[in-house]
Amino acid sequence: MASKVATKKSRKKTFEKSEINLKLSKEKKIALFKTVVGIRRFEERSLQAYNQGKIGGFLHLYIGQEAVAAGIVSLMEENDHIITAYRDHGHALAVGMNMNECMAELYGKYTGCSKGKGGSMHYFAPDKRFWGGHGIVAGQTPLGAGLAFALKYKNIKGCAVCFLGDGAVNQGSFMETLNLVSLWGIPVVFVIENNGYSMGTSLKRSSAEESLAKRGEAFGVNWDTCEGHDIFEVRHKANEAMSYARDKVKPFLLEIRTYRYRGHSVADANHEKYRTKEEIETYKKNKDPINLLRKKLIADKTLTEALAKEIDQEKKVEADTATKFAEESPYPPKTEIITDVYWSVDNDEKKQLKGTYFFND
Amino acid sequence: MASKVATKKSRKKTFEKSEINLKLSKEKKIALFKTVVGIRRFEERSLQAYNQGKIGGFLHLYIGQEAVAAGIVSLMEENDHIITAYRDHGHALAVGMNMNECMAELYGKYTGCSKGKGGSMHYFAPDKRFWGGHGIVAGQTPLGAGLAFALKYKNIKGCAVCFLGDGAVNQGSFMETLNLVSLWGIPVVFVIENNGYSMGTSLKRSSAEESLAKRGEAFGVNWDTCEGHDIFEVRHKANEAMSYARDKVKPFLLEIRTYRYRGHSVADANHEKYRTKEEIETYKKNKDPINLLRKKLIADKTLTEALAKEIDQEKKVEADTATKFAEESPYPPKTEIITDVYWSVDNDEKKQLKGTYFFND
Amino acid sequence: MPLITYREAIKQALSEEIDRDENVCILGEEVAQYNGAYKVTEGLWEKYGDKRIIDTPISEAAFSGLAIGASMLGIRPVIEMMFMSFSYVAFDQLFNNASFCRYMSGGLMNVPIVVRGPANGGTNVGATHSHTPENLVANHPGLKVVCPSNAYDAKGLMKSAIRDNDPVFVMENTLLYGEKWEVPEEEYTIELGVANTLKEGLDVSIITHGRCAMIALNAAETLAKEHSIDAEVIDLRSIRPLDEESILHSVKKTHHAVLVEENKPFCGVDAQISHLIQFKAFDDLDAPVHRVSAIDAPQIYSKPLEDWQIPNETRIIESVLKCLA
Amino acid sequence: MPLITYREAIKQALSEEIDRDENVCILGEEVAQYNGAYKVTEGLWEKYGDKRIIDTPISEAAFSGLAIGASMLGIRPVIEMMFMSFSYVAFDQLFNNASFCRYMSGGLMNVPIVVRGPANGGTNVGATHSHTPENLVANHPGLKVVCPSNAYDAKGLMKSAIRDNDPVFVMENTLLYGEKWEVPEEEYTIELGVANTLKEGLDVSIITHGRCAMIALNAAETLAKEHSIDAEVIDLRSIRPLDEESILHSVKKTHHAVLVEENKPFCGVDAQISHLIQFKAFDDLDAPVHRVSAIDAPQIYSKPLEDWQIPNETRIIESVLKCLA
Ligand SMILES: Cc1ncc(C[n+]2csc(CCOP(=O)(O)OP(=O)(O)O)c2C)c(N)n1
Ligand SMILES: Cc1ncc(C[n+]2csc(CCOP(=O)(O)OP(=O)(O)O)c2C)c(N)n1
Ligand SMILES: [Mg+2]
Ligand SMILES: [Mg+2]
Repeated sequence: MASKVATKKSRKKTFEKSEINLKLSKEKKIALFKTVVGIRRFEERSLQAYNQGKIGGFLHLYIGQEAVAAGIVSLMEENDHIITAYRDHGHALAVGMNMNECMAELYGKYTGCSKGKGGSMHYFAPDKRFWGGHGIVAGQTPLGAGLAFALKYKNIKGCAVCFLGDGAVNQGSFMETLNLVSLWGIPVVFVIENNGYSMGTSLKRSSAEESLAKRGEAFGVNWDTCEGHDIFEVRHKANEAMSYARDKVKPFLLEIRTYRYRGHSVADANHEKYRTKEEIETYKKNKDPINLLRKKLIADKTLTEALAKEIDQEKKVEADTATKFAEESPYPPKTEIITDVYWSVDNDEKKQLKGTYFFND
Repeated sequence: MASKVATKKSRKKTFEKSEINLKLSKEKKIALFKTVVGIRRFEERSLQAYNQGKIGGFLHLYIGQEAVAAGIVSLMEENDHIITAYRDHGHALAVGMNMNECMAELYGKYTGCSKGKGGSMHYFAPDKRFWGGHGIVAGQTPLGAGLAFALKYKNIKGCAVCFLGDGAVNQGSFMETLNLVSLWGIPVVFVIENNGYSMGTSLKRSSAEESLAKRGEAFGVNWDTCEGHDIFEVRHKANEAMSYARDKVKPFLLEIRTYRYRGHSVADANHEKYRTKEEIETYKKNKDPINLLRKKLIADKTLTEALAKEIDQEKKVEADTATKFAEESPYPPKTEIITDVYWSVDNDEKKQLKGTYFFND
Repeated sequence: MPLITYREAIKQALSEEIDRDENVCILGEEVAQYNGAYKVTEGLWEKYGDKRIIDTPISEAAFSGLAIGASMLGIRPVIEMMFMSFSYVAFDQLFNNASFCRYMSGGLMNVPIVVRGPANGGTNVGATHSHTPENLVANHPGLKVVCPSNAYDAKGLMKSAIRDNDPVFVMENTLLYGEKWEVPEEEYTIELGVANTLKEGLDVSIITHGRCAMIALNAAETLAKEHSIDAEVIDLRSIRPLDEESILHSVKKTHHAVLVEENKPFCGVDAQISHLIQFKAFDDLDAPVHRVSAIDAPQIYSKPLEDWQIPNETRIIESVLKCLA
Repeated sequence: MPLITYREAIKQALSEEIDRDENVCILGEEVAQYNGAYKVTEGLWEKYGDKRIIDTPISEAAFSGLAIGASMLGIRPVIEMMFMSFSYVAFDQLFNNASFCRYMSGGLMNVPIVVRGPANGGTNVGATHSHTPENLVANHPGLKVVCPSNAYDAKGLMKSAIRDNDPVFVMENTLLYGEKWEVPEEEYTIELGVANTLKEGLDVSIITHGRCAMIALNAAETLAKEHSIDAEVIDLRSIRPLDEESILHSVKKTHHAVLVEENKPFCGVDAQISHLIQFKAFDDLDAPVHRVSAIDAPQIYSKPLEDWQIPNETRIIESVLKCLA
């Protein structure tokens, strides 16, 4: 990966020992492990369903990046909110959405988290403070700022974490937003999940300056960089960022270097054309976030090999069960096409609403 | 004005002595003086017409900023192009558009530069390599990049100069464009005419970082700052920028500090509310670009007081004549409403064009 | 009833809603310290301060999206587009995010924002500043749009829009800001989706919205006086939801329809209404539905030509005469 | 004649025009090294290199505007929107600058760009990726738009679009990319503004465009077989300019019109066409103009529901039967 990228010196070398990580109980650590394994197994199972032709549309897999969503979500406090792009399964599962509703959504079933209306790119769980799942590159970034704006407006201490990709930084909406949140002091943390590629375009072919976080300086936004394979580093750096946002009521820009093992989406058959097989294999071998976490948790006696296997098995079963659930669930009835368009129509219990809302012949 | 703004150290103190300015013949210097005076007189005359209710719509006056357009246009070589925003009269006159066509355009007359179709904000003179006059803030910035792209594509040595305001820097289209031109090596010079305000909003209320040119660093774009009241400084700095763009085939970002004496547009009655009368008066007294140039040209014997007065008088007459020309010119006939919409319709001499192009009942 | 301007009526609506609900706030360029480019928000910043009345940089995409995000958490932002034309630089935020988030979440959220600002021609500001995008809004299910033609409606519709739990566009008109109408002092709202019959008539239904409704009303008077034609004038007020009932009821009575709007004709709002009428009142029509729209070209700058380009009394009368011929 | 895919036909058009005119170049996300998200530009970068086939960052506003600026100096850029839905983030550049610069300059310049990419639903990718904005384009005088329904038209229209001196949008369809049609080896172009009668008939005119034309053709066959209804199917091909003559000629023959498109109904293209028909062929109509559009809601993700939401044979047949009832 690129070398001329700006990196801020890290104060800690072993992030397991940083305060935020020392606080982790054994249960919490096991929970983290469960989360990353769960994401991986869910994704693999959904890929299988896609390849069987059971689900269609787009499927952007998060495999390889699990420690980022899991690490950051584990830091969310009661008034924190998150929002992301279309590569959203990891974030969804991390906030606690269950595999059934997520898998059913991929199948376009009525039991899906969005009743089959949003699909893979558009998961939502407002009750878990997860605001999607957004298909237009960087389109979620002003929304993320808006969530944080609402916190500040209501005098609630908290922050919004808004994820975006390394390709998304070149959308105007994001750059406008950086200026706005800095100017107004909005407690949003933008997390650039820099996996090195936007579809088939390597970072250096899309951004003139390869240090993406450093762009923050143009707008007076504080920034940092972070490696994304080590969940303890992610937690350490993100904790600093999120605490800063909450405490100072200011934005923060955190660039996390990570990697996706699969193509941009399942439809991307090219992904060994724009990068080498070795690049992929080397990352997997040296930096797989799940392996790394397992090793560390075994080393510190949180896990045993046996327990790790058991968890893995448990998550596989959970994913299989979800698949079965999705397959057996019904599609939404046709009448559902025109519900959930307008709040006022959906809530027109007394049938007093005036005027025509839909214009089918 | 703001203090925490980044400024690059200037190599020259007296810009009259810099190479590009030493090259100026006496005639050229007089021509520069004529240009700035001409702009001022044209603008004052158009303001009068506006106040008499003879022209309407918007009128964004350039008074105070004359040295910027005049200085930069004087550097244009045969393959250079320029484009700007709605505050475009100065640039138009500087490239050599005549007062008649410009004034007639304000009046919405058929003899106007755009036949009365564009108005104050939308002057064009492609034959003079002037590509408008654009009403949407920053909307011209990707176009400016496109002009330069065309030069590079055609292997023509030259550059495009694209002007924008200090408020325009916060539009996404401009920021996207900065990345693009840097990534591709496009010979465009973006000139931020920083007059301190976007309508009633001071720079520090619109941009989180007050150094606008320094934003270039986020995208690897070379930058500089410049004072805009001294036409010799403008020429010196802009010459460096334009030469850099032409020679290196790369973009450059030049921020020029300037000032507008009038309101944002003539409709802006508030302009002594968001800034003090003293601020305006102090600038006028110490930094008026026309006074300054006159003094310098008298000092170096290019001008005499008498000649300066004569030129001033000449330009007043030219503006009056233009007003008369505009007043006496006809409006376009109603049939003109639907010409100049499609090239293919306008050039359908053989009446062979198929299909309906316009959809009036 | 006091006679107040359209501008004042909108300001009252904003002010009353800010008083009523602490989550209502106003965002836009120059809305606070400058009092608004068209002075609609004059005095509000002084009264309510920085929290409720917020000046933005010229970043329409960012502040529109920010408003949408904030609305998901219960804030009720009213964003001013200095001109509705500028919604083009925020198009994705307004026409994708605001319209579809509710749907894509299966109804788990809603986006209670208001997007307001002038959408009109007639002020010779040229093509880039003269868009009337109510048709574009109405094309996107999930969005609502109203076009008040007078001060009374402007106030009543604005209040409803702010209280509405869906995204609502309020299309104002710079040429109306200074015009006066009677507006009661007591609180009132106007429901979305209810048209207003400005004048009853038997011979032809002139169906219109926005400032065109006022021009149509004048035209109707001239038609009565000079041509003994008794025109009914229906001001739609709300485009989506649409008061189909009033439209159809009128056409079934008069058997003739002339549609008047400032939209450019191809896929203007009135294309839809024309379809609707011929579809649902086919047998009632004695003549084709006629339309008066902006003459189909980018908006011309030249004032007398622009005045001809957008609907005016003459063109409306001509069209009615043709329709009844 | 060789049978080639819609994708291949477009690629041939692009390649032939790149060969013909040194000013033709292609810009877009992933169009070069990746061969295009939908492989339309496969092999072109290898053949023509970096100068002619240009990968862009995800900055649609910037590269669209750049193309417009370059076209003013005689470059003829063909820009790919990976999805036409993404034109929303470049809306101001495409719908203001591309459409109005010529006009505002009083005809001193023109903007010979092509904007191409898929504009369709039916692939369950959800609301944000399923826009069919041909109506939005056609609403803006200064722009042109074509919607090829098959490989032959795709090639012929693309070549005309590239040679055209005005901005032309070419709306493609991901569901058609892999379908094959006969396409001659010899050079040909298809003029803008000329509709194609896919099937002659006497009972009803089905007027349609894009992929819906193919569905309508199937429906017409079923109608013939199962209902003894002889439907004429007119594929508009070009929306602006529009072949009014063919539309009116057909309706005057069949006295019945059913309009089919994927647009959302409110101000869809067919709203305009419905108005046109009732306005210009009022006395020829024996029944109201009927429309089959996408069911009026954001595009649903769930595949079977989306297949119902967009026009399909069943819905077309139902509508024809109703129209003829
Ligand atoms: C405005 C817009 N342009 C293009 C696309 C198509 N697209 C979807 S994802 C993507 C690449 C984004 O890359 P990055 O931001 O690095 O995120 P990653 O996929 O790596 O997570 C592109 C071009 C889109 N969805 N929206
Ligand atoms: C996209 C857009 N938003 C808002 C406006 C309205 N507007 C016109 S000029 C202007 C201020 C621009 O200020 P600046 O860029 O500093 O240029 P200046 O007027 O000082 O020359 C605004 C807000 C516009 N024309 N376009
Ligand atoms: Mg990426
Ligand atoms: Mg300024």
